[in-house]
Amino acid sequence: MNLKADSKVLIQGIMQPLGTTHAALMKAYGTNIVAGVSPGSGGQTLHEIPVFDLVEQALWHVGAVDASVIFEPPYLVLDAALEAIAAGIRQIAIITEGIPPLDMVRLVRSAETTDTLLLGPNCPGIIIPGKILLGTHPAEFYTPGSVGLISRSSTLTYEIARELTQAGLGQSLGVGLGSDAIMGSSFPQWLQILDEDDKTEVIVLVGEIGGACEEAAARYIAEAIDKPVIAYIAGYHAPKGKTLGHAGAIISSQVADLGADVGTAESKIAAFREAKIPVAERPSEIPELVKKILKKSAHKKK
Amino acid sequence: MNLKADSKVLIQGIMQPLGTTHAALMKAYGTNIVAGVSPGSGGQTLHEIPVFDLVEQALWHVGAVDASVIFEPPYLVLDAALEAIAAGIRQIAIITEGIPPLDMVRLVRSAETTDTLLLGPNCPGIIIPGKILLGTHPAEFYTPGSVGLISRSSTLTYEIARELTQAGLGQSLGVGLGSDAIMGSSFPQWLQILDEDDKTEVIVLVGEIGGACEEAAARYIAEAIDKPVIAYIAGYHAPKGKTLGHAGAIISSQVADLGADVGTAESKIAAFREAKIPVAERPSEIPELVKKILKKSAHKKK
Amino acid sequence: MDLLEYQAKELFRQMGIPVLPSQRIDHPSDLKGLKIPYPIVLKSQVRVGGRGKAGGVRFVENTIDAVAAAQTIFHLPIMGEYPQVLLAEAKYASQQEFYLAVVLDRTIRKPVLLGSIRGGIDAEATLEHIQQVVVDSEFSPFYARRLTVKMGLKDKLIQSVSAIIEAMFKLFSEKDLDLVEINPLGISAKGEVMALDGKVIVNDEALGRHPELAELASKMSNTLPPYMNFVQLDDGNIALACNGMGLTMATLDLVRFAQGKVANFLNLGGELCHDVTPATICERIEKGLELITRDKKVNVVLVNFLCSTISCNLAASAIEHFFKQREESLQQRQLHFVARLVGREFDLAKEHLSALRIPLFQDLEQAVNRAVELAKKA
Amino acid sequence: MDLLEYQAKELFRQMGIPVLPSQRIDHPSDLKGLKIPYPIVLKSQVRVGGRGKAGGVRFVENTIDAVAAAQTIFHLPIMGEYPQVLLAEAKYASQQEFYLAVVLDRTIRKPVLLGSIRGGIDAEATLEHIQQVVVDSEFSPFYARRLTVKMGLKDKLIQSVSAIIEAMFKLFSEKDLDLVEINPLGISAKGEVMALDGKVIVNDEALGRHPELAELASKMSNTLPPYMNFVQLDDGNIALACNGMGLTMATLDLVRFAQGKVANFLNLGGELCHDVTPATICERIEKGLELITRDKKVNVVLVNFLCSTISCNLAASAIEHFFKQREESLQQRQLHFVARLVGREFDLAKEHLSALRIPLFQDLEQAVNRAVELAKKA
Repeated sequence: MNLKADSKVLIQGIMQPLGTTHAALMKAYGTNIVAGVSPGSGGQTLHEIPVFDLVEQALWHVGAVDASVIFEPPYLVLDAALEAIAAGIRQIAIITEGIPPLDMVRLVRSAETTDTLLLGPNCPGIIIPGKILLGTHPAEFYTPGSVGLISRSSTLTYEIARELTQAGLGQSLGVGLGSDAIMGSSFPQWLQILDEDDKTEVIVLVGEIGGACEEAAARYIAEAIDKPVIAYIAGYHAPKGKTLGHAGAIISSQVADLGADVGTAESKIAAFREAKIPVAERPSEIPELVKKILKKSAHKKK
Repeated sequence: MNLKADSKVLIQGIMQPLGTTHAALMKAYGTNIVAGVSPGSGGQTLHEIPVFDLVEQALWHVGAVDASVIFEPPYLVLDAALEAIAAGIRQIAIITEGIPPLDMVRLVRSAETTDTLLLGPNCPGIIIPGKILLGTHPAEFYTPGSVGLISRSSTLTYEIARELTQAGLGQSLGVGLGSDAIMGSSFPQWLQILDEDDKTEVIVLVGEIGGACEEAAARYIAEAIDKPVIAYIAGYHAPKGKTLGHAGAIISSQVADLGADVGTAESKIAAFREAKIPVAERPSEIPELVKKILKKSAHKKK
Repeated sequence: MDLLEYQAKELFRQMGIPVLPSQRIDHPSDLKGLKIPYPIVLKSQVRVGGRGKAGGVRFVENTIDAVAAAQTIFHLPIMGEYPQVLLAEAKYASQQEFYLAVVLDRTIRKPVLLGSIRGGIDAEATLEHIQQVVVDSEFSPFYARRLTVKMGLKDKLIQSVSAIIEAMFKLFSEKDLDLVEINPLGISAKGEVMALDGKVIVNDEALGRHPELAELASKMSNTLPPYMNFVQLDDGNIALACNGMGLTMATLDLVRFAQGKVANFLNLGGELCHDVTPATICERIEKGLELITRDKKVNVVLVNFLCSTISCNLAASAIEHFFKQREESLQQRQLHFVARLVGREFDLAKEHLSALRIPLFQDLEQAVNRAVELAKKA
Repeated sequence: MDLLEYQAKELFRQMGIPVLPSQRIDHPSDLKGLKIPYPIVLKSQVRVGGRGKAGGVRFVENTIDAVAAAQTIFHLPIMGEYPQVLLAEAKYASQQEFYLAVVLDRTIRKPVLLGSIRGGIDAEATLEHIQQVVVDSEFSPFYARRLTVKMGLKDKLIQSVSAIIEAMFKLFSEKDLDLVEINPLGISAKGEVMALDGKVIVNDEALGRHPELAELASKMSNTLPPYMNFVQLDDGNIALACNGMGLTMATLDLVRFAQGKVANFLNLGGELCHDVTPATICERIEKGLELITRDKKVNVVLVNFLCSTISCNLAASAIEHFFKQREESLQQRQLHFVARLVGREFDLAKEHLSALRIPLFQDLEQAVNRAVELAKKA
């Protein structure tokens, strides 16, 4: 990830209701939005942002950009993202929800070949409090600090950020990976980014039930992450055997399901415990655990 | 290109009539054919060559191979070649004719991404006289020597090889690129290979009418090839305005045709003359021109 | 969305996957116009598994037996589901039965081909012999052949089964499916292949670009948009409505930690629809409240709404609008509301809701505790 | 293979590309059952260009005029080609006319999208404004939008024209086409788009996997397999049959250098068909000789066959078989044969052919010189 306070940002789908709303909020936060793209609306301006018909065209006018945030309707997202990749953009956040999984399969393949950092879909994007906002994180819940927050949720991420902020714990970065079946980027990628980030002292990982990516994250943390991590999983009391959320949309058939336990909160919590990662039982417990860890490491530093 | 007398060669489509015929001839020439692939015929042997259902399976049994020669029916060639690429084979010659151009577009894209040397389709393959034969070149027309022969034709290539051999001029390499609209590899690629090949002293380029690849080759030779090249183009008297051969199958629309002259023998010969490359008028003139050049360079060496 | 067997087979037929002659039976009397020769199999068309063991599949030799069997099957619930339709199908003599499937593997983010030479109803045996091939790049038929060879097939079966897998993959990718499964694929003594039973799960989010599948979907009962989830539980008296799945789960957990019992819960959906507006969000809140209060066991409704696109006040006014329209019936039922909102214009929201005597909290745990308290009193 | 306009438009219709209401007219009397309201356009369905200028397109206002115009068009050859069918089509009021095409660029080995804001019959103006976009990777709609922006389109036209290009590309790739062209694409005053004329060239080698296109092709006259090429020239008395296009061209050149005149030439095809056998090669030789000797102007037949798969002797026996079956008629016509064969068993071949008094050479130029000599004597 390569984002600074003055990074140049493009918004694709800026004329969509969601794009229009959040272009204004992102700009108000201070994000350097240099252009918008919305085919058929080229030549207009929105919130003083020039709008173009093509990504290519936008880049001719404003030069290379550091990232694109996509708000296009679900069936147009694949094309918009491929257009951004073809134009050389290597950091892309897809906010829109409802993207068919097979579109993501093709997009992920293209992102892998071109070494593109892909975030989302169906995600709130990235916020570096006090610096830059790419997506829908509500600014009022965040404050600058040293807690790195990674999550698969949107509103639950805001909730946790709010808990931290209210407890006096600012954030170095907040990122929502999206809770769809096929995600553009994974926990390990962002754990790595936070592990290397100078501002981050402790990482809070917020998971959901379904899938196996929290289990994989727990193993990855044990192996590769030096900074302290605490985890929280929602859905401990979720009824078993029901598919919940987008995450459940892709189910394997009974036969394909390799172990029925994978995907439950129990399985995820057990994986974290095995990796010696403290697990909060409820959002309000997170700030307590973070404080404990910060105290410990402050102690060590002495 | 990386081929030696003992290079390990796989034949895909070995149970096809064309494959069966030429597997025997290639083997008789001394080519180290280690396995054949023909889905549904796994477990059999043909000309003492073990036959497998999958490329992957063949490689488990015989280890990595240096090249694959494909004789599968036209609509199965794309899949066979992709299978070879997926199994890590990086030199592929496609002999079969009749492959739809859009299959080649997809295959060329895959070959480019994986850095695979792709020859053909609709081509006689490669012969290094006295060492190895990958394809259909009739052995009796070739003899080892120092003339590198590159051509788009099949039978015309054999004709020229025969002329050279009869004139006492052996060949370092004979390669037919195929005369289809979409070719797996181009003149520049093979000119480069021959330019770097120690055995080759002079290069004979045999072109056909249609397309623009001889024109492009002429420019490339002028810029990048150090060894002497002589050219021959068949079709000086071809009626204008008719599409001939597979090469003509892909025509651009009238509007798309960028200059009506491109593709004629005149255009190609003019391009060679401009690049100061001697052009033979008839096959029998080629050995004369080659001898002249060899004499000149022998003179220089003294 | 799961398709019924006969719908799945119609897709198979379109793709050139061999299926037996069959006929859809909407009513036992349809069997009098049967065009397939006896003996036939009658199969209950339900979405749940285990119909064979439950008696939902019957072999019959003549019309009289068929009509009787059909009547029985129409009145036989499988895991609580009654069939609306039966499928009458010719019999097939398999010598072997395979399992084949195409699914998406969410971890590696690629499609996977699955196959087992032990198909049929014995899932354990199937699983024991299961083989898989990951489709790493754009699909090409060699992936299908790889699977057949891994399954241990030989000679002509390699090509005939590969051809089926190819067609399954084509269906999977052209129709944006979550699953295509053939179980069993029957293999005759002559080595011919036949899809004897099939399962297709359609991806709900892709329905918009497959009108032919959307039409099938419209006949089914689920009317919630894909971004909403409603789950009815067996007991409890608290109903939850939250926005976002993670937040819904977190709230559910907190209610349970506080010893509350949940009757049902609803995720109202996040706010990442490309065409979301304040008006559509308010609409969702009202429709959501309507849905969760239908259950007469419910005494307490807890709304946990984290306002980002809209203000707390707008969310509150949606609750108010719902409340006022049904004020009388809600009072009769002695239904208590507890709201938790965070975001802009909290104070305005508080004013609004206090007029309705709905307690409003900013702190989630306080809201949960109040809801549980009220539920215990009820 | 070029499709006719009405066939191309049928494909457009299947892809959702808007075309005008139209009706195929096989006979002038079909116009009495016309379902399109007048005024209409009647268009000659020929493969060659320039039909507009030649009078093959007529506007008519009523049935009487239509029948008369149809009779005229049916009897009007365009570049020597008579139409078998006319197309009756509604009129359209274009405000602008664009040119759009999808082709393969053989040099860069990628599909290319072409567009010009000056479509219609003025090819020079079209060419002057032509824009192109290379489809570098797997197609995605942004390539189509790129073309529209390069063409200078704005606002809603960007999307409506892009949608047409997308559909054209889908057609191109699903049906393995060599060319899809819409010229002109009419733009109405309201900004609606309409494919007014279209051209589709089908790839002959891909016909085997497109049965619906192969059926159209089977109705057309060309019966040669794609690997063979037969070209009839205007004068000359020598017929050539060679194997391989390059060898055919080289032989043609040598005949012309020797002052010979060629009546026709045939490439018998190379030997790289996957299912080629000695028997099929012999068959090709015989069929080829039959084809090139149909032309009564021919006095000399030169066969240049480079034998790799089969022996010279086998090739010679194919010539012999052809010769013996038609010995009488060939002698009546005083048709001379000259053969050039190289490969295995040359001496056996020589024996065979000398019995028929067919001179056989190993050296190509000697064979050519003998053929030209004989032709001059004739």
